[in-house]
Amino acid sequence: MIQSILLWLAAILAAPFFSGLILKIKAFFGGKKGPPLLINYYTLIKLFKKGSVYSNSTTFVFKLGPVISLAATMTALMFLPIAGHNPIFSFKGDVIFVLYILGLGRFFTIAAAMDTASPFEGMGAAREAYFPIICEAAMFMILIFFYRITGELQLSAYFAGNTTQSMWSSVGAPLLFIVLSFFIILLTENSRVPVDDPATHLELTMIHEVMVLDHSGPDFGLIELGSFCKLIFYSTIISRMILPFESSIFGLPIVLYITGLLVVYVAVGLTESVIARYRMDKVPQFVLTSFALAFFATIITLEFVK
Amino acid sequence: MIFNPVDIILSFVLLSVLFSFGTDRVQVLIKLVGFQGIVISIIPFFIGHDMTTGGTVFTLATLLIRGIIIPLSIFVAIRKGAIRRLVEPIVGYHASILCGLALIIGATYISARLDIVSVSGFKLLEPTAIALLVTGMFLLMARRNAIAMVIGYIMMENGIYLVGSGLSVGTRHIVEFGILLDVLAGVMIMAVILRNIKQTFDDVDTALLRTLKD
Amino acid sequence: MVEIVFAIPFIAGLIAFFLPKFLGRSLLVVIGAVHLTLSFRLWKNHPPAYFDQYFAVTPEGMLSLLVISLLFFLISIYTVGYLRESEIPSEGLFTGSMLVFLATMTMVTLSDHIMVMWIAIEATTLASAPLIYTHRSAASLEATWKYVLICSVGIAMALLGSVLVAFSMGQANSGTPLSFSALAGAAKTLDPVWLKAGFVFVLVGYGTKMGLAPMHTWLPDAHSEAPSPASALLSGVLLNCAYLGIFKTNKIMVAAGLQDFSGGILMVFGLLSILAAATFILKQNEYKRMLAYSSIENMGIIAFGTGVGGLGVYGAVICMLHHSLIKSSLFLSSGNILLGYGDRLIKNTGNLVKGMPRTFVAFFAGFAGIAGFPPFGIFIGEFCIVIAAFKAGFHVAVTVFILSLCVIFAGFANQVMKISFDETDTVIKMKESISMVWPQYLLLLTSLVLCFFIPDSLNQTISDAITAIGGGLK
Amino acid sequence: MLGGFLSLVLARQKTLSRGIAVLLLSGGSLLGLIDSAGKLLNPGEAWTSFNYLDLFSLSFHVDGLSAFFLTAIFAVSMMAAIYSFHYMENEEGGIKNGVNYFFFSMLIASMALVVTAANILTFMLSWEIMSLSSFFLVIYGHESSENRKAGYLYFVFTHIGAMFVLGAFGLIYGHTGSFDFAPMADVPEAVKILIFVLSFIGFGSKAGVFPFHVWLPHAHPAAPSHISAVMSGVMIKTGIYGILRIYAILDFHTPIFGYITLIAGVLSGILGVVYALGQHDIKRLLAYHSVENIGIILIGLGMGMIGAATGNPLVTVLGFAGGILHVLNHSIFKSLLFMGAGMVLHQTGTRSIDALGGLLKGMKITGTTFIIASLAICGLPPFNGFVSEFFIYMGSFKSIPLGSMTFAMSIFAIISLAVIGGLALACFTKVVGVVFQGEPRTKVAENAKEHGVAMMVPMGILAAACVIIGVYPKVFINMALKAVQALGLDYGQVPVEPFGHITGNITFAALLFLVLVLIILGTRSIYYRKKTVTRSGTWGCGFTQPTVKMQYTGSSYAGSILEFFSAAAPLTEDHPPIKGRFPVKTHYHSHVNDIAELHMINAVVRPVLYLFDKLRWMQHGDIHLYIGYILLTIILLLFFI
Repeated sequence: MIQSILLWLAAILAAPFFSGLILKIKAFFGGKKGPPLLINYYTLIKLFKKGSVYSNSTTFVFKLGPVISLAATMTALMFLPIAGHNPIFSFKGDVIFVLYILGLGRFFTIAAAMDTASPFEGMGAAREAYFPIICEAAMFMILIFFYRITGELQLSAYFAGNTTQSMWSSVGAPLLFIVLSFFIILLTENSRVPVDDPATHLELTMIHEVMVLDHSGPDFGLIELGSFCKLIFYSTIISRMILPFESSIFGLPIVLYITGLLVVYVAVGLTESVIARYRMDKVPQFVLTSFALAFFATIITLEFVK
Repeated sequence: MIFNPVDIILSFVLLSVLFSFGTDRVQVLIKLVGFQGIVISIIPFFIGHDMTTGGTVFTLATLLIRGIIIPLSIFVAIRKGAIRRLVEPIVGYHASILCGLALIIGATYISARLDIVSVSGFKLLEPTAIALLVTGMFLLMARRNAIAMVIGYIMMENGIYLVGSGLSVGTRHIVEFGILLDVLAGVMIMAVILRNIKQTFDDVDTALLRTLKD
Repeated sequence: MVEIVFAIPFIAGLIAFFLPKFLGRSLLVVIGAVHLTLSFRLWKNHPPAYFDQYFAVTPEGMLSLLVISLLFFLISIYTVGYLRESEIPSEGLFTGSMLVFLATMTMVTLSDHIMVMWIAIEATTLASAPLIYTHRSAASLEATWKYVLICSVGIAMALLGSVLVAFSMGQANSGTPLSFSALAGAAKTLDPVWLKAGFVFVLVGYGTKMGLAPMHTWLPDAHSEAPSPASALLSGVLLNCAYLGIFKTNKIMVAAGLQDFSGGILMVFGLLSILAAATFILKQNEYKRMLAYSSIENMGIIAFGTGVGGLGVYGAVICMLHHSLIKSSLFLSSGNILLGYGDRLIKNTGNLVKGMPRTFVAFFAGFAGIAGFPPFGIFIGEFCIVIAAFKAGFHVAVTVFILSLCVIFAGFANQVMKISFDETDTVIKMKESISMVWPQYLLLLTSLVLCFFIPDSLNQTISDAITAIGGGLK
Repeated sequence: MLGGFLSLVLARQKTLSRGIAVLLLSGGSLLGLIDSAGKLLNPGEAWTSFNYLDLFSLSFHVDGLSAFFLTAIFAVSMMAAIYSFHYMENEEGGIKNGVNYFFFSMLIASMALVVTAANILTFMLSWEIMSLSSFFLVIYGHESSENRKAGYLYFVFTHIGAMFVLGAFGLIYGHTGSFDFAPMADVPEAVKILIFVLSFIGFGSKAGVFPFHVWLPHAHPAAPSHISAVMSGVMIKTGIYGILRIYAILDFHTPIFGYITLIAGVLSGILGVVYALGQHDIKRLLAYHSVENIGIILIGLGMGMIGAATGNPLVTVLGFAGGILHVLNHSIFKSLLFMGAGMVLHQTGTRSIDALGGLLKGMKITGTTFIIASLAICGLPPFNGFVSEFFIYMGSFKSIPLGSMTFAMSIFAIISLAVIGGLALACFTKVVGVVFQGEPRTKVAENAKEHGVAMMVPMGILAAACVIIGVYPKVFINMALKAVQALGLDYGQVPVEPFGHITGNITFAALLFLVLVLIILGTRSIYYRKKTVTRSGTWGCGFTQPTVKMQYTGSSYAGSILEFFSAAAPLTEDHPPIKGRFPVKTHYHSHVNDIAELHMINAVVRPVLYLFDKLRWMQHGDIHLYIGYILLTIILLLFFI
């Protein structure tokens, strides 16, 4: 239990670092030196030092947005087994709860964006509302897949202990699809290239970044933190899926876990540096592929599980 | 028996039916109806029932009304409004005559099928009745002249009267009485309406009476 | 001494021809009241008839008689107001023939003898002809002409039918009088072929009068051209009288064990009528014609129910009662609308709810009732009929029944909504006096009350009536 | 319950004085509420029966199911009654209000009668009265032509639906020979299926199941808001009740029922929310969301039926309980939403979303409660919508291993639930964002204030209810379980234990989340105490003079999503292209067509009209042929002798 809590905190604290890693990689491929690895910590601290500017057209929802989205992601992390350890909390069906709590976070991010009456933020909000619909479908497809195998409805049943390992042994091939489709979901949900380009300079083409334009100071810090946590939430799952090995040697799981995370972030960085952002109307197809993959995988498993 | 007054009379009636198909004059029609009226109202004398005095009086009254009053009333209606004397057929005269023949044959056939003879002993009674009925119907459907239609109605009634006259005594009088009353009142009302029609449209061509429709 | 019930209005009617306006009107109401009381007394203590082989007090007759006198009383009250609002030529003739009409209809309900019944029904035709011609317009003349001619032809058919029924007695029981009760008694000995033939003719004949498709053709014209009180009488009670003839004949059929034959034919006619009504209600542009077609529909329903048998007959009788009440109220309201807007076309009316709120209430409530919504009784009737039809297993028939009811409702509702709510710039030409609204309210109220509570005595009468033709509750 | 009726009857007389009416209505509903809730908490069955016309009997029977629906009905109607007090105040014409209240009370009474009716006749009677009274409430504003159209549509649909129900009942009576709602023993299965289909169509047309929902988006905006709240909140649920009741009567567990219900549910769910996205009229939008939620309920019920068919108690109870609980939840948050919309309408006078904006500043309570309700309707924790959806999810997952067909079905259900959730979220972010946030787009929206205590109190209460059920659903789940028991699924006493666990978990998680939020909020506020907070205009991304017109409107917000569903929701746009270098004036108008409506017109109405037009020549006015008819009839008939 204590261990789990520690891990939870660790994950939250480590989140910015890994996000920084991505920037580093992109810079590397761009042939630049790039920002320091701890860049995100600096930004956070700077932000928290600052004061805030609020638009006249905003209401309390605007202030509530960051808080709730952060809280949502943190709650989600609580249910996630990190490095194969049992999560802090877990109950039958917590997956659904987690997914919906993330949805709650999204609701408030969007609401906060709409609060500013800025056309660009509205645009971003519209996209933020649109793409995740397909993502959720894909997520639930994956969920069905897992349920099909484990017959359970909680994250701990998928990623804690040696369950993941046994999954590989039983239905290896489909799981590959799942990993892939989950990676796509990760890209979409965390608004990375090719779905969204956080680094672009043109607000018209952004999704997430444009929505938080008006947030400033600590609020913006909270939002940033929240997005880091969200990213690490997804990548934790993937890392567990690609390195599911269980061992009694102390610390080895952690190491494996971290390596997994590294792999994921590097992969993200790679995609960001090699692929350009899709046109907005292409994005749905891209996301749908993830759904298709998951669906395919599930259908295949019908054969395996029989 | 070979010689049978009733059948002879009835054959006259059938003849009149044919005429009524062929004619194009209203007066002729009216005369025919009057003739039929007289003829069929004397039939009860010849049908084998024993005639009570009351019955006799009643039959005479029938004769009076059918044979004289009704035709006269229509004549009156005509003279009142100097109605055009043509019946304006929808079905042409020759076709009508053919129809008439067909009707009579059909009538005989039908009456042969339903053995009414068992009820009344005369061969021609039922065919004539049916023929009259259908003729009346035919006139009602095939003549645009309102008077011709009224006459058709009367013919129908005559037919029914004939059918009724086949009934046994006990129930006959009330039937005849009813029919008589009905024809009388009905024709009176119709005559009134005729006159009104004449006044309103100064014509009795029912083609004018087609405004009410959906 | 039963005959007095129709003797009084007859004589009064003859008198009324020559009375001045005011006296005539008051006479109308007075006779209505007298008639009402008389028929109630008749109902309470069945006195023997003087000509007992021609007249008798039968439960089904009593039902119609009660409806008739109640309706006539209320309608006569309305008529007084109506005559005040509208000017019609030769009012004496109008009131007189109203009364004679009443007399003849009463005679129908009381007659037990086939021929007398027939004479009475024909008499109703003749007595009501002047009513239709009241307005002296070309259209009304045409309507009258068609009414008289078609009905007379039909009735002639009925006469033939009666004669054939008489034939069916054959030589065997030539002694028995031609009264329905006697025939029903001796039904088993009757010759089925003649009986069937007779029934067919009677059905077609009285069906013409009752407004069953395809013999209904005179009905919309007559109802739309007649002044509203007359239309109310026509559709409220005249149709019932014709139905009575069929009902009584059907009684013989049932007694003779031919109910399948008669029932089948009745159901077919019922469905035909409902379909015909649906056809013409859907795109109707005159409200009085619409109401007339709705009468056809209801007659169809009644015939259908009678044909179904069992609980259906009960439903049919209930439908008959409530249809009389509601439909007559509707016609009276339509009379108000006609006076108010001075136009028969639906498109020239509108926004009744603002223009004539009182009439609107009566009209819309009546519509709801006719459409089979509780708390009005037709709901119960239709319910019973449908249920019974399913019970008897006429699935196809009842499907057609239900679907066409839906169509009719759609059309009817559409028109009524137009009348009630559409914008219009017509100025209302009449003010709603008490005497021209309360009769409708009372009629509807009666229907409403009868929907929830039927006094036992009445209930007894109903069940007597229907058990005779195999109408059972279970 | 009888007490409730008594005061309703009283209310009928005194309807002219608004206050008394409201008092009596709410009081009566309160009594009824207490009574039914009591019935629900300590299970007891109540019978009452009156002799009717000497041959039928009007009998009423309250079991778990009825009691559950009664609770919802009375709760919502009480709130609506209170709400109406201020809502109706500036309506002209006392008599009109009186009539309105008269039918309002009649509606409540008849709804209560419907869910307690214990035999066919009673049910039909109350059902029709319900339809009639609600129709009058719909055409309350009969001055405008679209309201009339709405009323007409509703009238026709409800009547045809009733006819279908009547047909189903007729079949039941025909085979059992009794009026009572008793489980049918020996009836051929084909007949049972037919009965189910008929009644499903009939009740579906009341409940607003796709494609019989056509009337719904017309009728609900037409009615006054508290009426829409009642209609959308509980009246359409009587349809659900009917389906459940019939299912219980049929006592025949075939998966077919489950499939029918589930597919209908999925269709209504997805299409409902898609159409909702396309709406500009806030009340129409809410109406379409009713369609969506009916869909969700049906998915739950369908799952339950499948479970029952495959003999899996857990799935069964999860499905049914989820569906039934969602009935209550939906009635709560939907009525709350309609009240909010009513407040907006009442204060700004417009229902068009794109004409509003920034209302949250003027209308704190309305805005907050509306947001809470939106969260609830999106099924987000920790609000009540989530609980029922959670149950349905559980049920669907549980039914995955039950065989291939069920597997397909449950995948279908789960995915569509997910999509529905996402779409609903999009839709309500749109509503909240465009109506309550941002800058006001019109003058009325700019200075819109709140008004009327009687309007705000119910909204507050309902919002509280949303949160309470969301955080502590145990009691309500038990209610739902009682209702499920009443279905007579031969499981006897439904075990409360496992579901107790589930609810416990939900409570726990919700609390956890709330605590977290509070912590962060607390730290944040403490942190901000010594911060400089300045206010300025929104960062216009380089635009120097941002105008309110530049805001993202609802249409543009939903545009891209609608494109995705354009197959099911064809979008007709009217947008003349901009001409010239200095474009003068242009306008944009879009409208989402309801395919159900289109096809209903093309496939049903037109043919019928055509057919009957062709028949009209019969009455052509020529007397000769009229007489011909008579002759023809006789000749034809003579053949049958």
